Amino acid sequence: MGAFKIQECHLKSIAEICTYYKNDPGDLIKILYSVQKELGFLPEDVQREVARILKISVARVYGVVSFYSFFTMTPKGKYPISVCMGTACYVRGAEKIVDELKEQLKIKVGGVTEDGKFSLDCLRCVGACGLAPVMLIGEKVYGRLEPSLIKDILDSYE
Amino acid sequence: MNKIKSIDDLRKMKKDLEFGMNIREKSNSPESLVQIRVAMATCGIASGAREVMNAMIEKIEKDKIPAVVTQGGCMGYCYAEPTVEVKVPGKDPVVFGYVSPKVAVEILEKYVLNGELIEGIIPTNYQSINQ
Amino acid sequence: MASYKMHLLVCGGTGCRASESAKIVEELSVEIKRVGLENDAQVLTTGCFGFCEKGPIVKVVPDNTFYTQVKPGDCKEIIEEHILKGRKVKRLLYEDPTTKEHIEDSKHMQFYQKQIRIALRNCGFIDPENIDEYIARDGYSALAKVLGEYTPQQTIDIIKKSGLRGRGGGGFPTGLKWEIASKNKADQKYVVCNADEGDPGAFMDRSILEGDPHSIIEAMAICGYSIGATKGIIYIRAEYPLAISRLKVAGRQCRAYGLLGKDIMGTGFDFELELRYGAGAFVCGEETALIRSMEGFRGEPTVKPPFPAEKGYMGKPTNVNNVETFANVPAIILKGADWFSSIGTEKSKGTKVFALAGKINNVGLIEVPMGITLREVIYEIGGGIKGGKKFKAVQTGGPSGGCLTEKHLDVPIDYDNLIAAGSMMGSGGMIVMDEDDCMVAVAKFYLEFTVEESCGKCAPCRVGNKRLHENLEKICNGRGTTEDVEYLKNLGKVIKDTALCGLGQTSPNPVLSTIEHFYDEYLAHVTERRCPAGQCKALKLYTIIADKCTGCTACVRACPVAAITGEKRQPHVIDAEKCIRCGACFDKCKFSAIHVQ
Amino acid sequence: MEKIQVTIDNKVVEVAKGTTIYKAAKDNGIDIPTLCYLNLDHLKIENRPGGCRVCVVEVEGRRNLAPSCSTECSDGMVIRTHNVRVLNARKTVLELILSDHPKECLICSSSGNCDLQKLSQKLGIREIHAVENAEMSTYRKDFSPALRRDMDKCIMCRRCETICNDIQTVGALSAVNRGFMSVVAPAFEQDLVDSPCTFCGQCVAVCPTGALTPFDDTSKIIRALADPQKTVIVQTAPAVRAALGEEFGLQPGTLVTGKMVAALRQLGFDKVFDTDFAADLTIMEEGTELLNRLTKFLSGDKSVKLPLLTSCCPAWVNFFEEFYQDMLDVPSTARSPQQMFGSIAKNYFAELLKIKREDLVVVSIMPCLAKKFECQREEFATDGNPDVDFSISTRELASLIKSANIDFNSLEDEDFDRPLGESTGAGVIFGVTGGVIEAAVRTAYELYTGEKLTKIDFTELRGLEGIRMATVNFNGTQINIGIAHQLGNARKLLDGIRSGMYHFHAIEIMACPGGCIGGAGQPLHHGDSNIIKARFDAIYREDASKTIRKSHENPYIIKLYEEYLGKPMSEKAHHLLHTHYFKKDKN
Repeated sequence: MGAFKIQECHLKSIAEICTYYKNDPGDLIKILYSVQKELGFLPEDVQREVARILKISVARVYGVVSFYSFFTMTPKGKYPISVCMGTACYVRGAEKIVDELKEQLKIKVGGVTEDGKFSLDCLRCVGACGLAPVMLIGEKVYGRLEPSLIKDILDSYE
Repeated sequence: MNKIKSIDDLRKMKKDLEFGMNIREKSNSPESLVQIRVAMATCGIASGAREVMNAMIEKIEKDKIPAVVTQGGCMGYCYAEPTVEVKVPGKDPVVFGYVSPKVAVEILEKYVLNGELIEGIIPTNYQSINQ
Repeated sequence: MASYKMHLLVCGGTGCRASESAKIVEELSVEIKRVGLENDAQVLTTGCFGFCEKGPIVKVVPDNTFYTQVKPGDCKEIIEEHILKGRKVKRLLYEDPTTKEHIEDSKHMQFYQKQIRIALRNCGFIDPENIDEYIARDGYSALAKVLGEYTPQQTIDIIKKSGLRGRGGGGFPTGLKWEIASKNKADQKYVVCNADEGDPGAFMDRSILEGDPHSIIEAMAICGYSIGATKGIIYIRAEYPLAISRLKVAGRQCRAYGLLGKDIMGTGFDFELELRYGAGAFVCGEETALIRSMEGFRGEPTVKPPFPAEKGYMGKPTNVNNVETFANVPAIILKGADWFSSIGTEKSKGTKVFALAGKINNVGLIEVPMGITLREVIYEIGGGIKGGKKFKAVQTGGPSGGCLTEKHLDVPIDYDNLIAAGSMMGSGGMIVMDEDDCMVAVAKFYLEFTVEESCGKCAPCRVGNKRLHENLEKICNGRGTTEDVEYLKNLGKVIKDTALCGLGQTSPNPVLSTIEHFYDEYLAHVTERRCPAGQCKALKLYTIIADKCTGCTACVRACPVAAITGEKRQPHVIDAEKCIRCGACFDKCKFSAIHVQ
Repeated sequence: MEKIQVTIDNKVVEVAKGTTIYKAAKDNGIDIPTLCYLNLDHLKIENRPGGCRVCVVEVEGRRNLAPSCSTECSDGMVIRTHNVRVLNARKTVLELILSDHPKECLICSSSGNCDLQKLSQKLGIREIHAVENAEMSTYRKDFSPALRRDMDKCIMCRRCETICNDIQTVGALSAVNRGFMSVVAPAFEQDLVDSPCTFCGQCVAVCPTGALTPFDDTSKIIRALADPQKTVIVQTAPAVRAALGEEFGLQPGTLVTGKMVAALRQLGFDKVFDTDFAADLTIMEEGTELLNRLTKFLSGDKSVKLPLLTSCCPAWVNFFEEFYQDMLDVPSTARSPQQMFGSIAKNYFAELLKIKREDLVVVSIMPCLAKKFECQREEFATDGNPDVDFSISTRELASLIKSANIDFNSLEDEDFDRPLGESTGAGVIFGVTGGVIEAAVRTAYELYTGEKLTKIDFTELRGLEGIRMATVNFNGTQINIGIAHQLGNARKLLDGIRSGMYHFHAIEIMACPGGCIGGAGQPLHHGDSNIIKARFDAIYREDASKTIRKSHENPYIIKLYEEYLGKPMSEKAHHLLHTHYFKKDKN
């Protein structure tokens, strides 16, 4: 994956999103949320563009982006995997699931596989404590996990 | 959708709508209601249990009788189908046999509302609702 | 509405949806049509029933049949047997873990017996995407009552009299909070609903928003009327897509009915509602941080005073309550302050929703009266400890709380008793631990969370929690000393004493309370280099019991670091130096020949 | 004002309602330590994040300790500032901060000037409890021509962030990341040179540790002085003489012009000149430019851009090149005094000495860090040889003097060399906010009206208010003047002009609080704005003591024009003394 080059179409969608929120810096988080939803991540140039439109400093935008764990400056995998690290999942063995995923994917938490297929992250409670331990692949929730189930689940993504 | 223009509008609307929630509301506190169970096994259905149940539900809704109708499996009185078990709070359950829609309404009017016994009671000494 | 004789309620909460509950709704509808009962039985998606352990749940009313772990493939049988023929599908009924009996009726499930549902009154009962069902259950009647009959001050007085306290953690009296905001004069005020639930292991707010979004909107409008605010903002975690979508639907319905907007119900009261997203920062649960975040900044707490009630969002008086607090409000208005205050203990009125999780049989969301004991919650509602293990502790209050032990089992749960026991109510996470959980590791887990979530603004939290965590790690790795435990105690106290916001001021609680209640366990780690629960990897010692070893070499093949050697068919040995304590050999051995110390 | 009673350390005191515990204590002789709190009353600068937690005190009846900087006194409050609980907490918190701070005080450039070091001494920290190999938060170091960022030493007091955003409105810095790794940095933690930073250096001026320090050029000066091939001359900015003494224990506001000159000679500079001379030259050029524009404007020429903005302040130049690109033709094209001096030195003076410009080294002593950046701008070099070779700050000069074993306080006063050392009172007041415009008015008035001023002091232009406006009567012609110091105030003024709210003929802007006297190269004020006020008064004292107080009366300036430049704004003057501006796009 090469460095991200901002394209005309990106500029257009960023501008549209900002306009929708009336270019109000008070809506910065919502704007970044929408832009990330559109582009998948928030690379430098995108943050610069948002700052330019909202007439605020890039430093402030970056300060916000780097504060909230929801925002990312690196693209996620095609199938982003998030393992719930809530207490319920923790006491029911979420760590082992993470270890297994790291082993299978050969990446660290926060990383993306070389082919860009999977990325691995941990997140706070998803609130499916009854199914603990839980992980999400995209929006799909996998519950009652055991390390031995991981390989088959990953293999089902082709 | 129409705007709710006044507080009375809302009250009226609630009145119209609560009807649809009735059976759920009733399920919340079955012990304080007359519980009616219609046997709905194959034999019961074949002898018209569904019509009996419908008739009872309609009557209950129309007259706002504090009763809830549920369906049950075969009670073992296949000879007397359709059968209906009625449990009035504080009393022992009573099972009626050979219930037709007409008798069903009668059960509600006489037994449930006025405590009069009517014909068709099957003597039982076991099995009641929620045992 | 058609006159249905039966309703099939399918849980549409996040947990059950993860197990294909949407597909179940679809299948049930298809089957009902197939047997021609579409005019008799209706299938509805509702909010969470709370019994997440056994989801997906399908509940049939009026007979209160409670089907658990339903799969789409089971739908045909449910319809044909139960709905058509009145025969309940026994294998799907909930099985009592002790008596092994199938329970036909949810009213008879221990899980529900001690619960009183006020905040969760509509969860699992109505279709959250249908405003009519909410109205049918007295929805917006509380708002109507307030607008029609009470002055703002009278409304505040009712809430004050009810004794309702903030359910988000601190337990500040809600009525008083409203009163302060109402007394500050301003051209614009705001009502904010804090839905940035973040305690790992607590999900009641999400459940309420998913299962009963209108109750929050109604309560916010009531609050707005009381304090003189015409704008409401719900600050909700972006990771809660379902709750967001349900709120959006509810908002649209309200606008269509004129329950939001100008001149609500012809009373001249205006109220508008907006959503803001939290983007993954636990500290934003702290109200000043939340307000910073709503303004588009880093969610760092600010010094109080000024309190949000004086200078909050955009510098205007702002009242912030959490979801569960708001969910109680309409019920209090309709049923009266006396009704509400008749439930609970002297200083903690009403009920509290807990997310029961961990090593317990019935994981789920429960709402119980204040004053219930832990024993009732764990052994009656929760069905006891999973796998018949021994109860060790229960952690309440999430990363801000502490651990309660055996000796607290009969303490009535309320705000003050929990604090006295070294924990706190927090948002209501209740994680049950058994003998296999190492309390040092549990403290470390929470500190890891706090370190991750600290905003970095004040030194005690930014650096102090990091140092606490490092110390705990050292102890778990078998390198700790008794001085380290003493250091943890002093540092923990100082952090509590000096940190800027609620997150920092409570972050050492998991450490301090485990040191207090499980000092022996800390000592075992630092003096004997032993983890009594056998959880701390570095303190485990794997050996092979020669008598039991058959020399099958299964462990040799499983060992990732070639630490096991030996002749075939002869007892093997583990080289403790090489062993990385992964436990692979233990899992593989068929002869229980691996001993773990 | 309503009074309330509080008890601080067993002493009952009366304070005004709304007073913080910190202030109440301070007013009663109890100095509660703090690392993040900063309050410069005279300049309306306040930083109160409540983040360092060092100023905590015990308040009776309160569950936890209270941050004294942000807790208001209430009637009957009982406060203890140094009991065991407080001292243990304060010490533990400080230990925590130190546990994430490099222990290289011996060689840190802030050593001796560091608030953290002083506090550590005050509290007698002798060991730091933490696990061995406790993790430290470390960051990439960033060297710009003007300042160094070594954020390993950052304690997150946020003063720099407040200054950069709220006061200067530059927005180069923001808190970034979260938790243990949070730090104040430019966007993407990139280098300052790639950010909209103006190098005003005010972040350095308030940094309580060695995280933000000036780029140190002293070793280059020592090397140049030691080089027999080089003629090394020095120019000293007006504000330096009003502050240098502080570094040698003299009272703030002590003027040390003569001692400074003597010290520079002892250091080995071949000639000791004065930037004030160049300031007078600036007035000739800028004043003439103002008069030209004004005359055309008053005669109805619509193509003329007014107001004229001063251009002496390099941070201000950087600021408008970044943020007011549509107004690049408004500021005066006159170079700053430092650069005018450099240009005259490397051309006129080198010719006088008959040496090559490469063999002449021009050093400037500046109260300013942006000057380090300015002298490296490409347009101020000929064939790669800069007009000003090195710019060092007041503090760097002090350290040079100290390292050369010069007993500064016992030096006899000496005078500047000629010709570039002669200056007027007008040149001196360049060092304070309002000074440049007052100097310009003194000259412009006489040139415009052809009359002698009866009153040289334009007190209406003086003061420490952030934005000031005044009208000066040029014999019936009303000249509207705007003055701003600190870039946030400049922004307000400029936005007002852009929107048509203000109509000025001339505007003076300085980036630093109080003007150059509050520059980031000056001795550190450690949060005491009285120091800035004292320097402010000193500058006007120096002006009043001068016999010549109008730039156009400086005999050496007159001579320079006669012998070399011709007239102000002549072609030669234009070539040597004027510049042009560039668009920057770093935000």
